[in-house]
Amino acid sequence: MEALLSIWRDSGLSNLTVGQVVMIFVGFILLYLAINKKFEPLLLVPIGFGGILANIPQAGIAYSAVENAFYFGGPEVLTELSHLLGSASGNIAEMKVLYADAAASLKAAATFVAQDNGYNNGMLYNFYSIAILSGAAPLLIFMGVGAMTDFGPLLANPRMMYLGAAAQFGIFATVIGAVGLTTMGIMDFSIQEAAAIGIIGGADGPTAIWVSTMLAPHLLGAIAVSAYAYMALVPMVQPPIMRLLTTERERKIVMSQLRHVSKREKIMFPIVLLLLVALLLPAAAPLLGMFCFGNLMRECGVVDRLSDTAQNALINIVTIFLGLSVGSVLVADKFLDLQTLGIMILGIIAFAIGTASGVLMAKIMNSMMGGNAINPLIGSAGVSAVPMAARVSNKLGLEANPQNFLLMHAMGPNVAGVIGSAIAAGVMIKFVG
Amino acid sequence: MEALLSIWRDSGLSNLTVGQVVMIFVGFILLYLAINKKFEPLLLVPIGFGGILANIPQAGIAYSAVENAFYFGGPEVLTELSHLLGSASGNIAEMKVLYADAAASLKAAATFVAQDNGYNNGMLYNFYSIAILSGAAPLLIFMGVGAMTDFGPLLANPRMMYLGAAAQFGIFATVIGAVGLTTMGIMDFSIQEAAAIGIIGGADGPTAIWVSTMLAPHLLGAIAVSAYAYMALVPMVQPPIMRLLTTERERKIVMSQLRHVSKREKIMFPIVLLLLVALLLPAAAPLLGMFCFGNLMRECGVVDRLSDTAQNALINIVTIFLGLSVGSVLVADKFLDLQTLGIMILGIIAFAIGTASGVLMAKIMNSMMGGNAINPLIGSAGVSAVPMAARVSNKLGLEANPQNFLLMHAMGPNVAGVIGSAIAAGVMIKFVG
Amino acid sequence: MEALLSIWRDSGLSNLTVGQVVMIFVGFILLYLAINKKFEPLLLVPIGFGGILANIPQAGIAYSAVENAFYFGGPEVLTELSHLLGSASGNIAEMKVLYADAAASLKAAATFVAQDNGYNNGMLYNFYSIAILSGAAPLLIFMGVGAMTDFGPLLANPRMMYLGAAAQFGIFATVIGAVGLTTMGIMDFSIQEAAAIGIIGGADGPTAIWVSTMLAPHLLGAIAVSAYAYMALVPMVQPPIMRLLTTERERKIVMSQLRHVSKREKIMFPIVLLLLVALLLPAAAPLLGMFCFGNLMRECGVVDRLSDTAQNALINIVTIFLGLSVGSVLVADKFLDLQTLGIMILGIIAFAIGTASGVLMAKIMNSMMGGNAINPLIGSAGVSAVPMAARVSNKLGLEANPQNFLLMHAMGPNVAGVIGSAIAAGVMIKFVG
Amino acid sequence: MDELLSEGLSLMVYGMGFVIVFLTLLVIATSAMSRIVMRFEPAPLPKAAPKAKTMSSNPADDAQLIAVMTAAIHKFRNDRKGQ
Amino acid sequence: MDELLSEGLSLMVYGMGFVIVFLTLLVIATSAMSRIVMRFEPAPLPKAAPKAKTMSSNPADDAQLIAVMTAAIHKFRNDRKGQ
Amino acid sequence: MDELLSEGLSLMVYGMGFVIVFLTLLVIATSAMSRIVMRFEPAPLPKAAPKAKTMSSNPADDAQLIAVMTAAIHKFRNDRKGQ
Ligand code: NA
Ligand code: NA
Ligand code: NA
Repeated sequence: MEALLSIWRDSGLSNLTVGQVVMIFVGFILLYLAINKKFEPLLLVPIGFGGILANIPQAGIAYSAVENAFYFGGPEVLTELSHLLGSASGNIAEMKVLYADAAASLKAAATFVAQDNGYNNGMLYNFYSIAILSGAAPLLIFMGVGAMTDFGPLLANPRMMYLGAAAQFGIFATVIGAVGLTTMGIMDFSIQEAAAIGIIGGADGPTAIWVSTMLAPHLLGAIAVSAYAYMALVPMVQPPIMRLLTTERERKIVMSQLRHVSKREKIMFPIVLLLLVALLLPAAAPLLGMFCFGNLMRECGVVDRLSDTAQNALINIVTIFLGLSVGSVLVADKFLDLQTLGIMILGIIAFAIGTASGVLMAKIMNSMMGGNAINPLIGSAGVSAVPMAARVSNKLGLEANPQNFLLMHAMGPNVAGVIGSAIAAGVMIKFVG
Repeated sequence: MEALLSIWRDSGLSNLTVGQVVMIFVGFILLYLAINKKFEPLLLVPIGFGGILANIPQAGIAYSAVENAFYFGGPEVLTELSHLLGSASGNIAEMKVLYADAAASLKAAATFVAQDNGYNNGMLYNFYSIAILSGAAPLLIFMGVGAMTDFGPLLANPRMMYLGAAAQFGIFATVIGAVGLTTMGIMDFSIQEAAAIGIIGGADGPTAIWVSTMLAPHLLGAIAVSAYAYMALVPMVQPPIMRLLTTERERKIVMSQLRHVSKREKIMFPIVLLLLVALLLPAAAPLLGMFCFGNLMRECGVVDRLSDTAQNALINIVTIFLGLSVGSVLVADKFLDLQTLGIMILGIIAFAIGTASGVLMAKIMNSMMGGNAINPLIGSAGVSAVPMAARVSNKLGLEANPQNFLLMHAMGPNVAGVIGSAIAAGVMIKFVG
Repeated sequence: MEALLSIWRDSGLSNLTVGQVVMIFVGFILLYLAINKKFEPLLLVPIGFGGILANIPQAGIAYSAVENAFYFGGPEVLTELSHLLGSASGNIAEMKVLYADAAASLKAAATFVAQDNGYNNGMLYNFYSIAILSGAAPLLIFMGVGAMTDFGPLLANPRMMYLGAAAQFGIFATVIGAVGLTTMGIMDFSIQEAAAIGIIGGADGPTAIWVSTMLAPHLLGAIAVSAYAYMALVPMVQPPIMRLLTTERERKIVMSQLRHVSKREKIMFPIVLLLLVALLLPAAAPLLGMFCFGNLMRECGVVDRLSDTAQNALINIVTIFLGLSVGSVLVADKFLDLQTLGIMILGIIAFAIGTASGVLMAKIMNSMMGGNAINPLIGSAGVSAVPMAARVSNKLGLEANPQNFLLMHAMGPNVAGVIGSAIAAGVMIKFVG
Repeated sequence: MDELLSEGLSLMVYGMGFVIVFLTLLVIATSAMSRIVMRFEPAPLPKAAPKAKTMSSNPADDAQLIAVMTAAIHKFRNDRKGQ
Repeated sequence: MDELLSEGLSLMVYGMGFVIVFLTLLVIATSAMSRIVMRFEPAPLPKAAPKAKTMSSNPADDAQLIAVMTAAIHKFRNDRKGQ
Repeated sequence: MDELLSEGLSLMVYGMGFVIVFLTLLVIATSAMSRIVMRFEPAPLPKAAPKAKTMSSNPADDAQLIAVMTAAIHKFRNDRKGQ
């Protein structure tokens, strides 16, 4: 009887909190969006599932050893931890704050106490430490993305870079938005948090995760989810803005065919980019360094087996762990917060402003270059969201003129946007990190 | 001359202990079974080879830094360690016991002492820490198995679940056997050890490894080897039991064709299963959670590249490390014990009882459902051992009636057995963990 | 304005040291050799790129947390570290020396201090710890190489083993060279350093990395780069030596066709080799153990999916991390040293002597066996550098006699050379490790 | 010792009981799920004739297919070398 | 609060400025690089007729191709089983 | 310094000696192993005519082969996209 009672007492059903129910529901929404609506499924399926796993009551899958001791420990271990952390009250909430602010050596001591009492890191917490806390996963994804990226269209017309630059205005406008909401007393974001939220407008998942790990790790879940969700929304968010800011005639502009780009140029490009980053903005060097490394492996032609692995087995493995790890921070007390709502709203604004900036910059460039060299529809691709944003440009181009294939022309600003937002990330880390 | 003597003094030949000879021989037997008899070669080749590597004298490949200091350290390091551990005698055997019982902080200090004296973790010990101590490898294998499993046949006829439940009786009967042997004074198993041994009857390698890591890590080698060896013996162990418990007429029963199962049902099943686990038995959530995650990746159809990687590159990499790590605990003082003999005997009994329970449950269900809806031969597949047990059911069905293809019907109880033993594992960890 | 100044102050351009410029240039030379000259690109592309990343000023990508605190820390963290390390002067150079010699527990404490002040391991340092400090990467590469190696030609004519033995003379002659240069006061190598340099002559990358990690980790960069660069130079270095030491008539010798080698012999060979290593030289057991494991997976025929993964996804992933990690030690203060020059010179001498020893041994064996059983050109393949050295033998054979295909005959000494240098590695670690 | 036995027995009773209860609930939940799914889903259409075959009846496609495959195999062979 | 706003504004000004300066330099560097590379490189030759097709016109090659592919597919299927 | 030289020399003597002894033992062990294996094994049968070719002479098989390959290639291409 006692045993049956204990099963019931420790079951999920009798321990479920409202927060967990809501977060499990959020996990299902992400799975629904990923599977039924095809919203960035490669990331949102693992994130959604990880979010559900993280919120299973009593399982502690997403907690560190010390957190598990806090939540499931008996009086002895809590007393021991409260002495260690210098908590007068012995209250768990107080201890969690003390632990979060503790020196690294004290954290290690608390972990030893938890382990001695039989509490260990949950599986998802281990994945989170290795994939995200170390910074490795976003960098390895960026290496794989580099190995998948063809810079040919950008090299054929390097001025497209300006479109990738302009679209980053969305990032910084959002920072101002977050700061403004705080000034007005509506939200409460620090400058670090504002910067991490802004990067959602960069439309680049790994960059957003990398920046928020460094500037605002407690917002990681909301930022990563927003970033991937909005990247998936690109085909819905961008077209109205693009139509609003362009005339029918502009949308009909047919661009001249891109010149042939030689193998050697493609090999040299990642090296030129790496050198510029090294000389001007070392803070962006890890991210763009790995990106250039992946791209060099792709283009150099002598390490195809490494390039293939970076594009397939390795990036897939890292994606699984990264997704589950991001999911592991989708816990109620971090996610169900007014901040998350603010992040969602600011994120979509960032996208809209980035799209508009790209289109307007394209119009400016067009008028400076005689008026019909550039179809302004490709400006929106500067936000990145490769290759979705470029496909949107292509689609709107075809709508205006069924012979107008803009895909290749839009790939230039599209990959420039990846570089642009990585540079923006470096600047933010440099200034407020 | 001195140098030659030293080579001889440190050679394997002059340091070989009887235990090592026996264990190397055990390693060769496992390789022989794997290669010549095709006994679960994917696991037994790495396990057998790891066992041989672990028993190479003087190499310390499977020892931690501290163990290496114990075995190969000079007087200074031993004195330092004996002071640290509070050993009065300075005797290595005493120090090993003290170290095993030491607090985590003391273990860390002893590791620092060993490293300062130039002793490091052996390669296999590193693999063991990462793959098994962290719990990661069995969970990742389970994710891959989930991505390989088709629940269609089970969904077409969910009552097959009862066969998967019944076959788990082998697990618990074996626990009683282990406990009984201890009560009779023949063996000496704790309840944790008995539970870990019982899970062999679950016929599922990763589950057995996961449970014994948590309940009886010192028995891991014997339990893992038994589990995989007996899974390979399924085609020999099951048929006589199945023939004994069924009549010729029963074996001839032709089952009606399974209904078509829609894609959407297959997508929903891992979610339903995950929710039930979350609500009722959080202790099983890591194992079944990863299983459901793998299965959802397979069925959802939008993350095929992740599913492929989980089924191929990732599971293969993890299998290599898991196998070598299990091999690394095949050392004489842990394996060459009366307990191992007990485990081997109890393991095979567990299989036999599980098989019989499955068949008998099928007969009961059959009589309850009118008498010829279920061929009792598929009951034995409830032990899991996917897909071998299902093939055995099919083979015996064809023997009785050459038109009687039971394979698909047996796959239902077969995959239900995987779920059943993971649930049994969760119950054991909950009750005695 | 302040912000602009800060960007400039922390930019790479204003912090670039001469050493970094030179090392970045070295990185480009390695990339050039890898991409344009096809010098072992699988390793030299990641090494070269890693070298560039490691020398980006202000980025600290290749530094540990403590090194980052040393280089970029403000006065508070430096004061704290100087107290901790017991540095009277508080001078960074002194602290670096104290830190390098500190006990492991003190190193851990310093790391905690660095982390508390916001300094973390750079990405490449993390890769270096996991791939190289742990010893894992060279062993996993060796496993993959084992899975790619066909011992058939060696088994068909086991006496070829002597050619693989003779060519290792290059290793030990180089040790004498390094020791001699030190005795003459020209260089300053310890016996450990001399041994690590000698192993370059083994013409086997992973073996060289593994040995230098254990005997002379501060020379790792120079040794690894030399080893891979000279392996690529085999087609230039060997032919003149081979022509010099053989007569036209010898080069024309046509060898009799190799006998058929059965599957079972191929399965038994890695086991026989493992047993011999276990009994005679446990120090070589990790390296040759993993090699034999890979080869057994290849030949046993029952674990093809593991063998494929070891030869493809796994070895490629490990190669990426190993290469970047080796690159991470290409920093000016370690690499731009007279020692590096000595290593480069001694390395090429080692190759030349190894080649000559192999050819001469082949001539001796030939005269002992009647005079035209062995074409001395295959002796040079004993240095290993699989399969390049064997191809060189074949090419010179075809030059002398267009019907004389030596490739298969040269593969025997070629793979024997891998075993020979692993044994030499074990002897060195045993004697001076 | 007696205590151990009773622990074992209760582990068996509660364990086996829990397994059966859990899988019964899973049967119920799965059946309910299937029923709901099937209500919202039309009967599966008869499968179209195998696409692959149709495709390969087009000689141009065939040639392209062969070309792609040749490239793939070539790559596969090259990958096997090296390292 | 005012301080936060001014921090945000300077982050925008310097950040956006830096992004534009950096990408401008990248345009210049890339264009210079392309020009240098093109000067040293001859115009690309017209691509030869697709090799793959030529190969497959040889019936012996075809047979071998089929053999290799069959083996590859066989392996692929086998790999899918097991574990 | 003299000590270093003598260390180096003894490393050479013992090292080279050990390598030769080890590989000699390996020659002996390998030869013995081969002899034992060959005694227990019949001479290898002449290889059957290549299976693959035989298989592909069956037109039904061919169609199936093409179907499988098409699917594989389709999958391969799709995998290249995404991420
Ligand atoms: Na962007
Ligand atoms: Na089971
Ligand atoms: Na060698």
